Amino acid sequence: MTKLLNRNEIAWRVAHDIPDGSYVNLGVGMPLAVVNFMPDDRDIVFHSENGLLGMRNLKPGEEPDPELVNAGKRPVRMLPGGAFFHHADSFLMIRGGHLDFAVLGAYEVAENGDLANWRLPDSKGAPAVGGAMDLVYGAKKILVMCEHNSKDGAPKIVKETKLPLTGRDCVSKVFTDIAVIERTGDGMIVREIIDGMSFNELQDRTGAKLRLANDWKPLVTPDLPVEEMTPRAMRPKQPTPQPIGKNANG
Amino acid sequence: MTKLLNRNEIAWRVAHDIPDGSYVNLGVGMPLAVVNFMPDDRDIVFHSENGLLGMRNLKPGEEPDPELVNAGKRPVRMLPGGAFFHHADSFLMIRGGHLDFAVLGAYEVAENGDLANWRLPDSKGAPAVGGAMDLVYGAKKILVMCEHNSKDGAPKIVKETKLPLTGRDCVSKVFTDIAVIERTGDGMIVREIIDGMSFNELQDRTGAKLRLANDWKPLVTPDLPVEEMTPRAMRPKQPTPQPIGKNANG
Amino acid sequence: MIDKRRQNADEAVAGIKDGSIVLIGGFGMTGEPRELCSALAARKVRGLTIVTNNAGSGEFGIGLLMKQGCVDKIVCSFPRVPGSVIFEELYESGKLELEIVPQGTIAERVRAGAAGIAAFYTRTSWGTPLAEGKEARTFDGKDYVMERAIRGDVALVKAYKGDRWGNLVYSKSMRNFNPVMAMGAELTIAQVSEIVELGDLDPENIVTPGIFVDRVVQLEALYA
Amino acid sequence: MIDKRRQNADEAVAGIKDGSIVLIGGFGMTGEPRELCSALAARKVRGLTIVTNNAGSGEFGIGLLMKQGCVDKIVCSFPRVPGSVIFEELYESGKLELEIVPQGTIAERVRAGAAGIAAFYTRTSWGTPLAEGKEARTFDGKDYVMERAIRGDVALVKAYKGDRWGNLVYSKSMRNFNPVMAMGAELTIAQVSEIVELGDLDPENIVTPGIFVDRVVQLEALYA
Repeated sequence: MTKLLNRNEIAWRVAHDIPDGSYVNLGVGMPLAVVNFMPDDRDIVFHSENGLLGMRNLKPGEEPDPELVNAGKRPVRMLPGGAFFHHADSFLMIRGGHLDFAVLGAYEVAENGDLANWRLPDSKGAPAVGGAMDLVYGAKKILVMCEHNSKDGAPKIVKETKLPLTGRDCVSKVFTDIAVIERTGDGMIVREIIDGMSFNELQDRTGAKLRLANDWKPLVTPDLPVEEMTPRAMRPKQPTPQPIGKNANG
Repeated sequence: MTKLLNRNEIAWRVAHDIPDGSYVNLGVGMPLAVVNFMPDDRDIVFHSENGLLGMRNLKPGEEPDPELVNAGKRPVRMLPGGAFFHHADSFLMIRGGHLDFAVLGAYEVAENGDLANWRLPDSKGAPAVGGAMDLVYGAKKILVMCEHNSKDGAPKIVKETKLPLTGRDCVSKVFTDIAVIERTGDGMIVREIIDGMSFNELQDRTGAKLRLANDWKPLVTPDLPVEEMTPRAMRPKQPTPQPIGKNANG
Repeated sequence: MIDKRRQNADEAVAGIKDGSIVLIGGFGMTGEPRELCSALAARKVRGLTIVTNNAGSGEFGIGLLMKQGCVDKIVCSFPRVPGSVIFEELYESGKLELEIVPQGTIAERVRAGAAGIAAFYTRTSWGTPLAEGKEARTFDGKDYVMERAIRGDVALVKAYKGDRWGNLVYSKSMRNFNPVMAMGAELTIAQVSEIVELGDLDPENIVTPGIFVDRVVQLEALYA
Repeated sequence: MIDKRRQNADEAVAGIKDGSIVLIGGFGMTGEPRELCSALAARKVRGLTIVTNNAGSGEFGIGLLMKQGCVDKIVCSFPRVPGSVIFEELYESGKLELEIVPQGTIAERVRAGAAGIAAFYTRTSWGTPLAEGKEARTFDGKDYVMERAIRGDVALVKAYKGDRWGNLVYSKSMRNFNPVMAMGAELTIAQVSEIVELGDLDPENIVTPGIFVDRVVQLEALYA
């Protein structure tokens, strides 16, 4: 059977689609892995919604710093040339069109570019939206990365989504474990398919009508480990004792 | 004849009305002199619309710095504890109600608190508003300082002003060369009158109906020189030669 | 003489009334003014509306405020973080009202309140369930949603260093919502790791000028 | 490799089109990007709308832009400063359109354009001649005026130091409108007194992150 890409391999493919000099926000979850695979010969400036430009991942042996985390509350470091700023300025960057790309996860992407990625109708827990709705209309291009099909086989790229929307008419390109699909005013165009999968099979696994680009290519990545390569989120320590006031002058 | 206060003496009186710990903006023109007379035993933080908190005037012998000017483009210095910020943050402070006082000049103040101080209807030159309209609705209290009457004797405190307004219902208190008048929901209340002037004479020189406060006092200041004590505005130097590019790397 | 220093966390949060709107800085645990929240919880205020990004983690800070029954409503973008058990329990049992707001819209609504702006038009959330009931309007062919300002009665923030005039600087990503919340309330209370002499903070590098801050208290940095 | 450095002022302003909306930093002469303005004037562009606080002083910088006939319209709060002779001559002879905007409204309109906000409601100018023709609206019993965002095609700004990513820091009150204008345009060009190595600017203290800046040129600081 055809080998599907794992999450790191999808992240690698997304990373290699981003041109030198871009400013890029990575959504919480799967997209955070993209930072691990940026080609060395490019300057990509990663923006983190909590007020960083120029973040990079920890290198082996670097200690996490609880005061330096990304949007997923995971420890990061800064590149030379990076900057800190507050949340109003950070979302001014996002909402004012200053980012070239945002990479987001998805529950469903519709062929009109609608994106649903924040809430499932049958969720029992509290809703949570974070910065997703800010990003979808803010970044110049929205790249989506997700598995092509959910665990029960349902397609994530659909003709129309009934899920609660994150934004309308906003998705530019979808990177899945089997294909790279561009969403254009002229419909969903398949740019790449993994080796061993036919266009018809891809279409069967997709809810929206696809067209194969004339210059389509095989979707190829290096083999990468399945394990997550991004440091884990910072965890709370044990409850601290009741705070003790300290003499302000002392 | 009764000695009217000069501009420095009015500024002195305004300065002594501002309580310790206040944040104060001084409008361009006459109000800028207030900074010269702040009592030594008070911490007053002066805000300048061009992005300063904690400004003070030059001390004798201090050289002007063209990169450190106030709203009137005059050279200033900073107190320890001062801060620089940009114009959007500066006017957030002004418009968001963070200043305790603004001191402004006036063409006319009406008994309903309307202020006209930016444009005379018969002006030939281009209009100019600066930050006056931001301040009138932004600062918690608007203090006005002006001569009580114009050169031709017309009162500046009037029943109603027909001049182009800076703001409505905004003036708290007026300091003139002959009186201190508080504007309340209950009308214009005279708090202080200069020595040798009767209430009736003051009323005659005023366009709005006045009431004398029960606890009114004489308006007394030290004798101060007539000359302006605030450094002059920075002036342009001779036209510079055409700019020469310099190697960005060298 | 301006001296905004307070001796301890309890003194710093004195006088906060039941029913207040309390803006709280931080992003997850980073920059959370945990000790101020705990001190407020200890005072057993009631009926607070808190505006913050996440809904606390563990049984301290924002979590403790909720656990002690101080909070009626939370306005936030992302209540669920590792350890947000108190929030989940209260929310699922219907004891806590939740208003979900996109993260940038929280920041912008608080900034608007700080800047004397009553309302503004943003693209964010247009066409989504979070725009339901909100006024929509088209400018230059694009659709926008009108959002109202949020103004706090109180802001609790954390910074790295402060001085007696209330000037604040932050450290790395603990900045996040703190400078925004600091601008947004009638009474702003900052906990810092160090209070320095007036003039020791470089005026070029002050992030929150003291005009926004009413009280500063030096507390142990318990997080790191 | 990101390298936003340009060799000289002329190269820095290359490609600016006739009819552009040009945001210009500075407050009077302090922080005015004079050499960039002069270089733009030398290119004899036509039909510019400039958005700035003052209308130039002397026959250089903004004054030279106007003298050379590059400017059709100026949006500003305070056109008259010592030496604004070129402006006055053109204005009085009807050769220059003037839109007077309160100073904070200029800053806020440009910030709104930078932040994806189409319009906002402010108290400023309510009940005055400058609110005529503008939409008014009452929120919570107070009257507000609706102001539209300004978005620039180009911004010309001056800073103290910059790096090849376009990060900028300022010096004292030359900051003024410069960081605001820098955020507000499609193409932002900064003149600095010194270009430093990437990483030399402290990330805590960068005022304008490079994301807002497209070109940086090191020029002699001619003012001081």
